[in-house]
Amino acid sequence: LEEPLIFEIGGPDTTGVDFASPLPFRGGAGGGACNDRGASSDDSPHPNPSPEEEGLSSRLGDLARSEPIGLPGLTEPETVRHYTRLSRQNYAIDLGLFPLGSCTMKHNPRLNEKVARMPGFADVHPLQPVDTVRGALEVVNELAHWLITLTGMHGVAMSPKAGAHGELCGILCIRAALEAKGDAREVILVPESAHGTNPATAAFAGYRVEDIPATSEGRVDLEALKARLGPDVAGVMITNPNTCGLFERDMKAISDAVHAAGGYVYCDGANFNAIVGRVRPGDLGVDAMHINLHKTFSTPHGGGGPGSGPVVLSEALSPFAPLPYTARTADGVVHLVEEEDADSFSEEHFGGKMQSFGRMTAFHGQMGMFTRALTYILSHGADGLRQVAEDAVLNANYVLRSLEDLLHAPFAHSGPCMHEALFGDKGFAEGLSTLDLAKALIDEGYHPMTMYFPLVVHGAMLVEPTETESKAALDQFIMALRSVAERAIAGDESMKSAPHYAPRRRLDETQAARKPLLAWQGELAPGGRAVRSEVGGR
Amino acid sequence: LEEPLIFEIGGPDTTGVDFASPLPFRGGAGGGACNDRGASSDDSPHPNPSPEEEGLSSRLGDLARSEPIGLPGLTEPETVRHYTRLSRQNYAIDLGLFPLGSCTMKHNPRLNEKVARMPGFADVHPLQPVDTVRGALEVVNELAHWLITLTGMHGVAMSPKAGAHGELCGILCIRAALEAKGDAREVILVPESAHGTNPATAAFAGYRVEDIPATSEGRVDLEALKARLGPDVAGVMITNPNTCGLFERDMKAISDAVHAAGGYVYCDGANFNAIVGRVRPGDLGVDAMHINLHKTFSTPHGGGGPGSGPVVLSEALSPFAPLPYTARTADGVVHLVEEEDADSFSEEHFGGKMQSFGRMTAFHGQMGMFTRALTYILSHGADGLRQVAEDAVLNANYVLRSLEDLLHAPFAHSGPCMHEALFGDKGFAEGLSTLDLAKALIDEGYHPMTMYFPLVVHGAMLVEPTETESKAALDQFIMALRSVAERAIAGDESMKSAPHYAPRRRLDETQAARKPLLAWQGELAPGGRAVRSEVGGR
Amino acid sequence: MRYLPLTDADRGAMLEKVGASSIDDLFVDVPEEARLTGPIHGLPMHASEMAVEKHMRRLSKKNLAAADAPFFLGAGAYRHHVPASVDHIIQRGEFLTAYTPYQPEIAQGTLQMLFEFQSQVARLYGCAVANASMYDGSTACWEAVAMAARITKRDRVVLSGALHPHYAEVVRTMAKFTEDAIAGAEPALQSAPDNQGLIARIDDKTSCVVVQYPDILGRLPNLQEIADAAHEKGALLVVLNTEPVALGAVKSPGEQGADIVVGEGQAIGVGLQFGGPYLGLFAVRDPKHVRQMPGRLCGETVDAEGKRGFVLTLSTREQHIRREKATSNICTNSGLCALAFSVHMTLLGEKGLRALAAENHRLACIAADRLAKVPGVSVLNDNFFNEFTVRIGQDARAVVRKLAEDGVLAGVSLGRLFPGNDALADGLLVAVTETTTEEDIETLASALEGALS
Amino acid sequence: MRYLPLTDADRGAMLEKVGASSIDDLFVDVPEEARLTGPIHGLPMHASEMAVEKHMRRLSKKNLAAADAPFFLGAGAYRHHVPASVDHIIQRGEFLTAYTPYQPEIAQGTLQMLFEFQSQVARLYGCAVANASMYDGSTACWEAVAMAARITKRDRVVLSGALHPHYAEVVRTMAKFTEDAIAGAEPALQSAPDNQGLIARIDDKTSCVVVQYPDILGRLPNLQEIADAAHEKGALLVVLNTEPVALGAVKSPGEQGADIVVGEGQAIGVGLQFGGPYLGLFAVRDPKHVRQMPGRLCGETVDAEGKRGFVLTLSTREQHIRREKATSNICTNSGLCALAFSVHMTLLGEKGLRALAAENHRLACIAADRLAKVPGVSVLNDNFFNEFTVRIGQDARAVVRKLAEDGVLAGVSLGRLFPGNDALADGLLVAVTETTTEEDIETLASALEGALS
Repeated sequence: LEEPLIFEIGGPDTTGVDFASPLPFRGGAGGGACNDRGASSDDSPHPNPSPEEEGLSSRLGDLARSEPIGLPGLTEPETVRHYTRLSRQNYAIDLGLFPLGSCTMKHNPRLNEKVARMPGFADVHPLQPVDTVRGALEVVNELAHWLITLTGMHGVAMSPKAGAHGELCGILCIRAALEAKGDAREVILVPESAHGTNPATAAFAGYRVEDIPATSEGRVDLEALKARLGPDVAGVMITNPNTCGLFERDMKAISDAVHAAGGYVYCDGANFNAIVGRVRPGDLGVDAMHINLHKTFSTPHGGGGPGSGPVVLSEALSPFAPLPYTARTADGVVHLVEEEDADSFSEEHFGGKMQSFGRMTAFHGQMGMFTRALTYILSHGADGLRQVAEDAVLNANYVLRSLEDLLHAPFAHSGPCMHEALFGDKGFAEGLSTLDLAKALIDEGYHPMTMYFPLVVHGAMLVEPTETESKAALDQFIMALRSVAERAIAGDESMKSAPHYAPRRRLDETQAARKPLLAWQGELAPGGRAVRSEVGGR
Repeated sequence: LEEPLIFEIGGPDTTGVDFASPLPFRGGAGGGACNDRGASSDDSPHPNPSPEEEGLSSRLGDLARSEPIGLPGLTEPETVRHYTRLSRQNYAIDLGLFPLGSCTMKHNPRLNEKVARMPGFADVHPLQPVDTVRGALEVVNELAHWLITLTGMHGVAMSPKAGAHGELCGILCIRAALEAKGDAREVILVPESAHGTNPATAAFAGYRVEDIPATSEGRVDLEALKARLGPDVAGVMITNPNTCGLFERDMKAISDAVHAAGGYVYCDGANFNAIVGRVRPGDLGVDAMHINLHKTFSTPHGGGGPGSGPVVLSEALSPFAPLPYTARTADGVVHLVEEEDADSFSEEHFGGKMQSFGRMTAFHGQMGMFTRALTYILSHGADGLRQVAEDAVLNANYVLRSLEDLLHAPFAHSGPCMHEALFGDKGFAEGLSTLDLAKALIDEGYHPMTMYFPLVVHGAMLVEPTETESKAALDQFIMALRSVAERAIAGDESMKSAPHYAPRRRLDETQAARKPLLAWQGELAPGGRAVRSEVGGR
Repeated sequence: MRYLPLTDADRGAMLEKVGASSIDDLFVDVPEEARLTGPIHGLPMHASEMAVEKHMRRLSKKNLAAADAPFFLGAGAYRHHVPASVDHIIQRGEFLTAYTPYQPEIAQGTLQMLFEFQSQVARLYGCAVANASMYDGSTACWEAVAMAARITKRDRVVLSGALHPHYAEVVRTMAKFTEDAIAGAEPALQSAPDNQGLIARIDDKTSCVVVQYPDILGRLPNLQEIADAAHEKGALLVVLNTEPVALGAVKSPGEQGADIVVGEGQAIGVGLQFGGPYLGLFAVRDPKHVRQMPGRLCGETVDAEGKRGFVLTLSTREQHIRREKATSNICTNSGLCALAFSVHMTLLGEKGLRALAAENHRLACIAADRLAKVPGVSVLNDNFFNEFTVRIGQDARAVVRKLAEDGVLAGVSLGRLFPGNDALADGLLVAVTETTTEEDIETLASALEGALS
Repeated sequence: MRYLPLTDADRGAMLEKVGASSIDDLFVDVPEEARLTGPIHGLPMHASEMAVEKHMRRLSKKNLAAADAPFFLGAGAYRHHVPASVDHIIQRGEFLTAYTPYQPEIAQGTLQMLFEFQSQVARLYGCAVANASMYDGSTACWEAVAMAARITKRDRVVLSGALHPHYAEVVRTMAKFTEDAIAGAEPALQSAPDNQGLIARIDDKTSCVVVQYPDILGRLPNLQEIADAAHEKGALLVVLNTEPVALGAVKSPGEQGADIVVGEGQAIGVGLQFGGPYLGLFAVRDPKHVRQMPGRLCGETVDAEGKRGFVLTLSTREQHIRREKATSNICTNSGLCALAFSVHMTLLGEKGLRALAAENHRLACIAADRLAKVPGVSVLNDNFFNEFTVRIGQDARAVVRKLAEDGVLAGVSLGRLFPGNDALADGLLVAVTETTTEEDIETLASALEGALS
């Protein structure tokens, strides 16, 4: 059965929300197992009197709405069914392996969800008097503490809303630090293989972006980098482990060189999950790194967000962090520091003046993600997080070595991979592409890997299994991937029309972009609802 | 992908539950947005020392387990995935119309689930001191009160665990009442069309079961019943609305006749949802009726239970109700009355001696269902429940009148149906059966209706849409049902091998019964787990 | 009304199709005098979700939740930590809102789960076959007694004196109507169960002996000697277990010769819930008894393409086929609770269950030793798993009430369970699980010390 | 470890396949000096679910939850009743644990939902097109400013004085780096917004005017006259809404001429959550501006068989294609919050949203009238929806703190929002929603009376 749009089944007069007076259970119900007696109440409802009916005059002035909005309503049974059916057209980590390299689809523990819904976290307003939210502030502060501990850094900005927002935060810290020195620089160096957000962020912050070349091993070319450094270079943005799945061996040397040239090192922490508990980026000279709580620390992706991107900072950059922040003082109390008192607080308790570059968002950050991430960190602990990194790396290497005989693995010789294994399309039969392989993999019951990224490898396929897959699940996936790879090499034309067994066949993205249809255009069926247009069959 | 059994993927050494010492967060974490300082804790876990390690000796005596149990374990990611995948092989009311006549699959409101999980209901022990569970007792009592109010009866026994358990409760009340009069009777009269639980219950309670014939209209034959009544008849068990979907017009006359003959009237309340708020069974002379909270009052079926079957009782039967029960006294306090004080309590507060027939279950009944049912009753209120019955009946009649031209509807002439519409297989092509139609309906995306029940109609198909289906959903279902009915009449042989598009093709029930395989027989793979047997494909 | 999708326009169109001029026309078969004309008297009108939630929350807050107090109650219902993923899974709409799997082709989720559940229960109990669950432990216990009568064709039942009194009462109540003769007793406060006294009551008219393991005082009877004695007389041994976690630490009833093993499964996955819904477990050691079993059974088979699949089977035992000749009138099982049990048990696995049992036993030992140090308190049991009896030298019922006022839920007094039996009045049942902290134990010990001095 | 499926046996077999003798071999590329040899210092070892839950519950209980007090806070975050079914749906694993729908064939659930969401937002705002959501209202607001600069190729921004100060601060912060010039102010305590003063600041270098509706003091500016003035100078009107429920009662920004409408969607479906995650809404009135929009967009198309389907589209605007030339660096949207919003809005529908808005306004009117009767309190606003400003003649910040100690969450003081601005110090923002009872209003009035006397 096809699921229609809410606009096609919902009417303007239908609602799944009732409004009636609070229950008048004065005295409660009477009676007992054997007796029908006791008080009973017989009040009738008063369905939302208007202000006028209450003898009040509306205070909307001349702005009271006169036109219909055009929103469809469904009753609760229809709503639950609509979204349940829709949900079943999705692939999800709960259904199977989701090998999206650089996106890290690991299991989302259900305890996290339970904790995030505790009333003291979920039902608290960000502007409540601070004394009524000390526990919430402790969560922020405790998470901040462990993020600092795990990365070996000096401070952390908690408010960035997602990874790219965190990148921006880091770059703005760098810019503020340079400006504080009166040192205006113009260029940020970014490797070709970087996430697209890196150059976009640098550009947004007013920098010119220049590429750093890579070696044939898939790592940053240290010598080329050194050659480019100079007084115009504000810093570099490096992903480590990088998007080829490799650890940047020369990270410390890079940092030293950049620092020597007066710049700062931004590390894209998207892949921190590969090294958490085994390596502290602070030990490698990093000045700023965002942490995707939904990648490393298991908060759910939710079909595209919300994310959360706290940024850990070196001592050099910490004073420039955005407001607000939380801090625990020597007396054990956790404070919320906002624009008003940042300077005085900092001077009083930490003996230094804040030079915050400003504010990145209303309120204090992604509390709902903080509770989840903290829950996850405490669940795993020091030993567990180390094991997380080890198992993630072991799983990725197992995939790499189980497929390198069949699929082109351009950096298989560069040493072990970290959290993800990179393959290319070399060897595919003429006319068959990475896209075709990916769509054929859908027919095998799997979500495809990341395609065509990083750009440095032709027809790239980036596979990240994560640590929450069992060996049995990997073996099954490897078998499926081998089978489609063999078909791609042999030139099986049927792959070009894959997927065949998904909720949809291949979708026409060109048409979508050429004639964008971005909102439903019809009118709601007045006084009832449109009968569904498609019927029967599966 | 086929989903293996937990025994095929889980190992004896794998677990999804950790045991370690409580978190030693003494003093909490320190640090702040910009500073890495503050106390930190460094305790290591102590993973479950045995009593011996603690200097305690085990108190298990010589009964300490020495043999392995053979239970497979899965980690949390594997567990969530296993059950999520399994769930997707189920049909459910959340996915679509579920027209099981006499089973009443209506929408289960999510508020009910939320309320049932409030700690004061979910995390309370049945034997806590009564003063610590007054709110729970109020729930029981308040629900009891509304059940009595809605049925116009005198009392209610809340403890029966499900509908059939409630039937037993009612019949035992009848037996106890007769025995209290020294009037041993041997026979219970039951209509042919009754639910199988009715005769089974009567037999369980030591009665001989005799059939009551039906008229050609599908109702109890009043004259035949009167003729059979006599000093050996303890009572009748009548379903009203009955399993042909019809209201028993002569109910009051039946009750009067049974009472005149010294017997009692049990009403199977499975179909109370058709008349709630419009008819009170107490007004029709009923002495006992169970109420399926999961049918009329929307508690979830959960794949086959738990149910909950409170039994409302007439004044004549109330004193014989089972223990425990709750009662609110004039001072507004709700009491829990158990074996100990039933007599004294009853005498003190209700001026009469209890003659309870005993106890049907440990503790006090299905609290989790009580909270849900009460939530539902309060949500709908008096006006809403009446509308529930009206819409349920309207929907059923709409189905009946939309199909009677095509499907044989043996009682279409008997007046409007109530909550369900009954059809027979007359007119199907040779060799095609109700079963074939049902399985073909699966391929249309629907759960089939109740088949081959009631027995009075050949190849019976009993369709109960309930009030929580929209007209659009009914129209779509009717179209699908018409299409398969047309194929059955035309003799479409492909129906005999339906379903074709379900998670399984038709299953061999004969083999299952002939060589019962009721538990997994293998041994767990030691130290790891078996690789799944089936791989790939969809 | 948020749960009713028909609009007034829909209703009008449908009435027209049906050929009725008003909804009243559809109720013509209801006698005039029985038709209610307006909304039913006494019940308020419909209310918003917010208002209902507020009302129910107010009632909920009138209870002392176990999490909010040091908590030591057991006596057939145990508080264990349930992993969050269990509740997530049982709330999947496809499990929550499915019906009994009568159409197996579109119910393999529930069916495979039930097959796994049956297999888990059978192994836990040391039996060959378990059914798909019963209402609860107490009704399962009665069904076992009835089944034993069917098998042995005898009608005399011997109940251990140390059987949970609610369970004994259910058996007695039912037996009044089925005319089985019940020989029972109440327990004596002895350090070990009176096996010899029980065995002495078995004769060649006995259909079965019913023994609880661990028993109502927390003691662990040796089942093998009872089984041998029963079998010698041609009787069956029915063993009842109300704390399945115990079976991670002690020998199973099946391996000690029990013929029918029944139990309450609530401790795994289900929660306290003020007594219900709970989960009846039912298993038989010898597969030949399967056709005498009550309740639903799920079995493995194949589909038309030869793929493995599962169906409800042997339904010729059941009421919907056999009607008055059925093995039981039971219709519903406790499917969603069985799912919760099975998911929790899968998360535990053999390793986790054993660790859980070890942790329960460890803490119970600590508690027993600590309470024994309270002046006036003595521990009764020679052996126990996670629950034991203490004697406190005065009316335990009053002490429990007093401690509850101080926010300590101290256990179940034997006076609550066996009212009127003065010999038991100073007994207190104390249950300890992994949710109990050593701090809780200390609080209880201090509170008891205060109450007894 | 409960989240890690590899067994030690698995690890051994896999290392062998990989050709490594130990896990350390896989970290050879990490320089020796950067390798940590043991578990990281300071963090405890792994803990049971039960222990972590207990710890987090303890922290949770250190907060005063809104449900436990009369509650009147707003200022950009509103407490509304969220139907239970919303949370049920967003916890479906297929929504919760899905990624960005990059493979549309197996992500139609998320994609169709986003298309429906975009359609709902566009209609609510009176716009042609909305995107698939932004991080939150404040970042959406800055993105609107940046977009206006791209469209107009101008770099001067006029902010209304009555803009939420956090939002204004975000714009100012970002503008420091993008070198846009920001003209802003803080509000004056006047009964109506100063539209004429705002209009006077628009000139022909202005890229956009940013106006909040209702504004930070709860007042409703007439947008049409601002739109007309802006358009006359070739500037765009950006309207910010932080209480979407208001739009059920008042004219939409789009119908009053706003070019870009942004907002915070948290009030519908998402909840308070101490400030995040929230839901940025972003829409444009004129479809020609679509290609300048930031963020993800979902569009309708067909599949190879001609069936309707949905895809992410116009991604040539986005960073993963355009890199440094993207319209924004934004990557993530707020998908799960968008789902919650869309489900709640679907449950409401036009009828429910209007009823909800009416109920909010009704109770707010009652509250305003009641508070006006408290000696020393005056209501500032000529007009408002569900939030208004009162002046209380003394430092509101201290009064709010004092009332919180007494268990009343009285509102947001203007001193908290605009610290250091003495002219605003006696202002208190009071928000009233359907969750507020008349009893709550009475409690607040009495408490205020007590605090002010």
